[in-house]
Amino acid sequence: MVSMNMVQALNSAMDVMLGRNEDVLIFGEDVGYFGGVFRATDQLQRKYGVTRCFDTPIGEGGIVAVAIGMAAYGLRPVVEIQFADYIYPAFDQLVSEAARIRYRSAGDFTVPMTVRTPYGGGIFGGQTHSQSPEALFTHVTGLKTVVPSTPYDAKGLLISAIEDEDPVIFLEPKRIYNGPFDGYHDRPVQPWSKHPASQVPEGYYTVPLGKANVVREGGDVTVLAYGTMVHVAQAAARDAGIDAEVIDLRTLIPLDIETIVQSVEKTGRCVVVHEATLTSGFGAELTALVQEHCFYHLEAPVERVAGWDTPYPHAFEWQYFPGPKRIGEAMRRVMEG
Amino acid sequence: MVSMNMVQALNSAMDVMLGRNEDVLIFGEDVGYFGGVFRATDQLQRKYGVTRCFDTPIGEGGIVAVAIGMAAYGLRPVVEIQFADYIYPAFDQLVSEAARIRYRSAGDFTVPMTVRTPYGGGIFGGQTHSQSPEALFTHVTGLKTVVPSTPYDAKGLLISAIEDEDPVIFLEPKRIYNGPFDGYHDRPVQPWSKHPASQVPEGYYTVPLGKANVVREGGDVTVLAYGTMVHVAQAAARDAGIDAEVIDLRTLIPLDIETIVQSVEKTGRCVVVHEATLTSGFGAELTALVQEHCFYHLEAPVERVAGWDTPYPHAFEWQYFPGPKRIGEAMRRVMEG
Amino acid sequence: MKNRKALSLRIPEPVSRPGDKPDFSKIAVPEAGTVRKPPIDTRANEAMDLANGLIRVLNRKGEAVGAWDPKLDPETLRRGLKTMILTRAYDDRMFRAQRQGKTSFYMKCTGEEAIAIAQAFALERDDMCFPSYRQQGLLIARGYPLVQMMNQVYSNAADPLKGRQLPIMYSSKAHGFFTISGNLGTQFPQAVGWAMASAYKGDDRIAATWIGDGTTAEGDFHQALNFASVYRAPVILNVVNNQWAISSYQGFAGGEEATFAARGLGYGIPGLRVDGNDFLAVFAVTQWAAERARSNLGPTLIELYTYRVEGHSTSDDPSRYRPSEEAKAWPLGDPVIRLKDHLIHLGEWSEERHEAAEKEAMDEVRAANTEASAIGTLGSGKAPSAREMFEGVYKDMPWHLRRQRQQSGV
Amino acid sequence: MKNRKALSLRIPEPVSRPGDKPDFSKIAVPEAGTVRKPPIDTRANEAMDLANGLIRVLNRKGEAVGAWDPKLDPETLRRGLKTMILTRAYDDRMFRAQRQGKTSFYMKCTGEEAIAIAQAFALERDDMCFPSYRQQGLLIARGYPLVQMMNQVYSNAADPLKGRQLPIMYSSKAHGFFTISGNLGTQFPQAVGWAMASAYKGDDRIAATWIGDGTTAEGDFHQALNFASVYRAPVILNVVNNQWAISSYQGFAGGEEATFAARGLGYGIPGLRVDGNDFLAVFAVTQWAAERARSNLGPTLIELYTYRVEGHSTSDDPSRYRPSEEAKAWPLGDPVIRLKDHLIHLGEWSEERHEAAEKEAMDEVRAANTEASAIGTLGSGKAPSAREMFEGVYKDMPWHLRRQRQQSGV
Ligand SMILES: Cc1ncc(C[n+]2csc(CCOP(=O)(O)OP(=O)(O)O)c2C)c(N)n1
Ligand SMILES: Cc1ncc(C[n+]2csc(CCOP(=O)(O)OP(=O)(O)O)c2C)c(N)n1
Ligand SMILES: [Mg+2]
Ligand SMILES: [Mg+2]
Repeated sequence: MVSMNMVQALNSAMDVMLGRNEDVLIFGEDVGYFGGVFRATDQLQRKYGVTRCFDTPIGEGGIVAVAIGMAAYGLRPVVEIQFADYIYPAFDQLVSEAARIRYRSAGDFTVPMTVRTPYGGGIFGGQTHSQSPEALFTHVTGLKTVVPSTPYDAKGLLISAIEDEDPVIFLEPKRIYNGPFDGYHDRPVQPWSKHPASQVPEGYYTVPLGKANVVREGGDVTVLAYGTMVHVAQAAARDAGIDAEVIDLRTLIPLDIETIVQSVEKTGRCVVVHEATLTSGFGAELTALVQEHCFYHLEAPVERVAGWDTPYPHAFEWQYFPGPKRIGEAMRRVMEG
Repeated sequence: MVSMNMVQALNSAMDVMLGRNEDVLIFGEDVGYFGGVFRATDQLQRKYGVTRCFDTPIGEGGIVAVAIGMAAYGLRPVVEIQFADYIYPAFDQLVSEAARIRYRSAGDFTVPMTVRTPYGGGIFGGQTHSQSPEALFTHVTGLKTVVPSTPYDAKGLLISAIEDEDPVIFLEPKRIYNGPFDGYHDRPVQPWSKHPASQVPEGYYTVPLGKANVVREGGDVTVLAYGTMVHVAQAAARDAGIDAEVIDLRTLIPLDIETIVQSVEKTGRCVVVHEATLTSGFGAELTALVQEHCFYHLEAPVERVAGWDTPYPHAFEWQYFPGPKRIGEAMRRVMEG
Repeated sequence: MKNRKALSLRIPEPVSRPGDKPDFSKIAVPEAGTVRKPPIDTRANEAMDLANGLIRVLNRKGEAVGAWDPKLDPETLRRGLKTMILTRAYDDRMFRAQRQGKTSFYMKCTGEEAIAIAQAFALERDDMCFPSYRQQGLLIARGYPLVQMMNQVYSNAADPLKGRQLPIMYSSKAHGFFTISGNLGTQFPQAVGWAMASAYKGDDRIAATWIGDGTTAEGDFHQALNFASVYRAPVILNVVNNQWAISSYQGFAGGEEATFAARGLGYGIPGLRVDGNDFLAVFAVTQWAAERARSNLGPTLIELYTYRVEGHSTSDDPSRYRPSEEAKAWPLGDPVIRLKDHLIHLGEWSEERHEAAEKEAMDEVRAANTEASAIGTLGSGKAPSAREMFEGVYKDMPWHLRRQRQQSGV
Repeated sequence: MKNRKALSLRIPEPVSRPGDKPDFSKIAVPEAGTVRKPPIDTRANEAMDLANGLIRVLNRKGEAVGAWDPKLDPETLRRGLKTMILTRAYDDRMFRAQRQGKTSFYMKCTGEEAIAIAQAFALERDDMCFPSYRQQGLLIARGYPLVQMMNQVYSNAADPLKGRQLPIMYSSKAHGFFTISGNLGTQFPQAVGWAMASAYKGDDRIAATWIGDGTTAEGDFHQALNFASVYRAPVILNVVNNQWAISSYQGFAGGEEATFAARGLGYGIPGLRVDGNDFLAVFAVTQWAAERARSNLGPTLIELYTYRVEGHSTSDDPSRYRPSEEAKAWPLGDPVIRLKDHLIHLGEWSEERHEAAEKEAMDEVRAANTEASAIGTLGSGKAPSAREMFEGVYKDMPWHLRRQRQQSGV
């Protein structure tokens, strides 16, 4: 075990997989010589050569299409989209192609491809470096959607994604690349090294897709979160002094419904948190599922705490961000409900 | 008033607007000389000339981008995407541009553009001529999303959309272009002429965006639907002999929450219906909203009846389609709940 | 710059519309054998003449002339001809099947048979094809059973795609035929990725892909050319210019401003423009491009100049937007007749043998159709199990799909 | 075809990397004045030499030579020079402001000033610009107040974009400057749409748009060229080839396989390749393209050949991926110095006047900065009201945003 931040853990996952399987290729904008604008592919080109890890033209649609073709050949491409905000030019290839090729060809062709992309706000990136588009992918059957919240999970989940036989959208919460940001933007951020989940094995291991993680046990209210919000939710519970059970979903599709239902049946109350805009966000699906599965256990309506339905506004980052205060208030409302 | 089917009503809306406002232009693949693969723009080029209604290259991204540029100039472009399944190449221009230009330029530039596109299944079109992608657009703030269910509404809503100062995604349920299909695929379809809402004024009128329509009053259960499903839901209620209140949403964003809440507070039960795949469909948002607003009135969990989470399968059209039987069963379950 | 002139918007319009006499006078048809054949390592900007000209081998007398004559033996030519005849017979039968209500949809390749078939002949059997929907000839040339194609078109119990796909959207990895997409153009850059993978692995198989004139307007076309150029992918990029995209003539794809072959030049990709109704010319340019790819010299763009003789699909009625006599006026003729004439000219074929071949093809199609129809057609006979609807979305079915399958009662 | 050779994958690599000596020996720099100037109705395939050559006016001695010399009067040249100096001073100040924590982000255009500014001079004041993020020179040339630009960069209470946009993503309709997008390339086809609208209305204004070498790889680039070609839109399509896209050299955009100007040829759009550091040459080609557009002859593609002297943005450190001395080795020099030398050569300028102009620019920038900073900078001083976060998503605020605003307590 060594201490890693999330970028190092992701780098280590790719390093391990490049070493184990020569069918793994890494490419994307600035990922080759430079090692990626967030350094996630640092040193990989030097270590494995230019044909294993390389730069691409700035054409996200082309990047994903080429990866699909490679996957159809039998490789396991891992591509980076520099910011999730720039994934839309590849949307057709993801939705109409990657997600459907297994189905429409009756298994004749498959797309074991991983699309890594940093997402989320909190870095003053303005509306085009801050988006959280996960809900869109969860509506597209045939794709899996994964969001890690710690270095340990990031590495283990990324290896699982690379080994998965289906296309995986791997969303990396960039706000916590360097430390488990808890939503208090005016306090110094702890580095990952102080967090137990920064202890990461150097070699191969996996964290399975489709399994949530109860990161804080509690009896009064269930909080469903993923990515950066896992840490914010924990801070909120701590500071509100509420006996909240915080569940880190880790994989949105396929979802670990069992862990969710178990918890909500116990607590009878539920708050759903995400940074993406509220309307038709993944919180809507979670809310719908919770009320479908646990209706007769619910003592109050499920509350959603989410980004407002506006583009991510540069100067109003912290009024926009669903921080511990808003989450704490929601927990309290749900407890009173 | 004359009797029109939905295609004729849409054609009439464009005819009226081309006549009233020379800033209105119509373009898209095959919409010019030919009049559109569904004939929605039939005769418009002949009547208004090739610069008012014309064909385009097969580049949906280009079509929408060019429309945005025209709208920024001051025109009111109305573009057709031949099938909603083919809107994804334009996704970036819709999501990153059309939806955000007013906001990011602080009103300096705006995009009064309408994107018409036939959507939905029931025509044996297989997975690439049957999709219902509305949920994706409802997650994108800055866009409005409209779905008519009758000729009268289609014309009035389309005129409102063209006159709206913001970009509107106008989804046309192609299964009911020619008649109010009620989900019984093995029975002959009634033509629109037998339906009262086929009586359409020849000239200008509007149906406002953001207003739902209670198409069937009832006291026992509220059914939320739009497009084709409005007719299927009515048939289901009739045949299940349930005193259901069926609400035709007509506009998904902005949603008429008042009409919904009023009804659910009265009935205490709610079924949400759409043809799109279930997970993260717009039904999730509706369910979340209903339980948020009406939790203490609800006597049973809100049920969603939707397309299965698979691509639209050619041979299993009617096993896939959420027909009157499935809706009826859901209503009954909700009544018992 | 005061008193500037008013601008005006130009909308392209075709030469003739229904009611007009078909007019192809604007189309230059150079003599066969006049275009030079450069070495395969020619650079794009040294090959402008090939992108703007028209490579033709078969002349009006049915002779094969010029540097591009691939000098195929008569046996190969006869196989080519028979495969074209079979493809046309298959198309006719399936079109009728749709009209009879046996399926929902069909698309013919009438007039374009030489393209897929000569190209299949010029490629190696294990080269990988990423076709659009009008290259059924590839499958037939590679020996994919007709009855399997029909099972797919009928979505019956033996449909290899299990009822999931629209008719004609075939897939057969075993025949090097990538699953066809309903979304135009997506296969073009995918083929580049496949070719890059083959190059990465030190494999010796190349990729080929096809796109329509209309579809060159999609962003995917640009992605394909750009990635292929940057990584010198061993891929053949084919544009089938059949003059029409549903009702839109190729002027709406920019075909009047430059040839489609010329699109390659800006990416440093040589473009070859070829008479798509000339079996020998199509074979020869494909062979040239394949040799180039196999020699690590990178991609070639081929424009196959042809004409869509029939409607776009069974849903289309072309008489609404073009003169109905246009197909007959098409100056490059019929690929079947042109190869037939050539073989007769060589003394290797006759009207009688041709008629016999047509009958044989019809019999083969009829037999296959009897077999497929006996299994089932759309909505009657044996259909795939509706459980197939839920299978194969993912490798392993997740809980939510299992739950939905239960709810569906299938 | 048995015993076929193994393929191999080619990945482009630049000539030099950190630690290497900068090497521009592969870059051909033709003498100024050697490229011909054809009439504006020249067709794309008659203008290949212009797409592959390099149009230059200023020679090494500071003389203006050849057919492309726009023969600008000294007063205009001085205004051009001063605008470049002001732009550079502005960039330097704002870069420092970011380092001082006064804002989150900044992007310079150092070394590329001639492009936006000469082009603004060649266009009419009411022609519409769809820029990328490196054409701040357009705004400055058109007299947009520096203090307004700074207010935007600082997201302060006077920010015309109300704190909603990332710094440098300016918008000013009044100055014919379209709202900059963070998503690369989207503006390119939008400009074509604007130009089509202008043509449709019989207006006399044309559009111009800018894109980076790296961004030509986006599908939007293809959409723009294709639509512009088909409808002969009155638009100038500019590719700013500054050799780099963040850390990726232009070989990853296909720049080694063909020039970016050559991309136009396949669409029938004439391409002009111009020395982007030569104020006069940039002015002249822009004027040529504008005249073409105004005469309903359609689009022109211009490749502006230049070098990104500084890092990509304040978030970038170029010494990690290119030799740090590369900028100094750039063979086309510095646009400011080249125009300065020309004016001195003409006897219309001097070292003293230049120094004074620099000081004047610095003073102007300083004054504006004092004014803007007094209002506020990111996170300190007066900020826009947080209510602005909810305004302007739609023309009229829908209920759900009103409700959210209430919940937010702003
Ligand atoms: C992305 C997308 N846009 C539109 C369509 C609808 N469509 C199907 S075929 C076609 C015409 C294609 O023409 P072309 O590329 O010339 O091919 P051809 O049919 O002539 O072989 C159109 C517009 C589609 N299938 N996919
Ligand atoms: C669609 C999209 N993809 C990626 C990015 C990230 N990005 C911002 S600038 C840039 C490089 C652009 O290079 P170039 O087009 O050459 O312009 P330059 O910066 O050199 O002016 C990249 C990759 C983006 N903003 N948008
Ligand atoms: Mg075609
Ligand atoms: Mg650049």
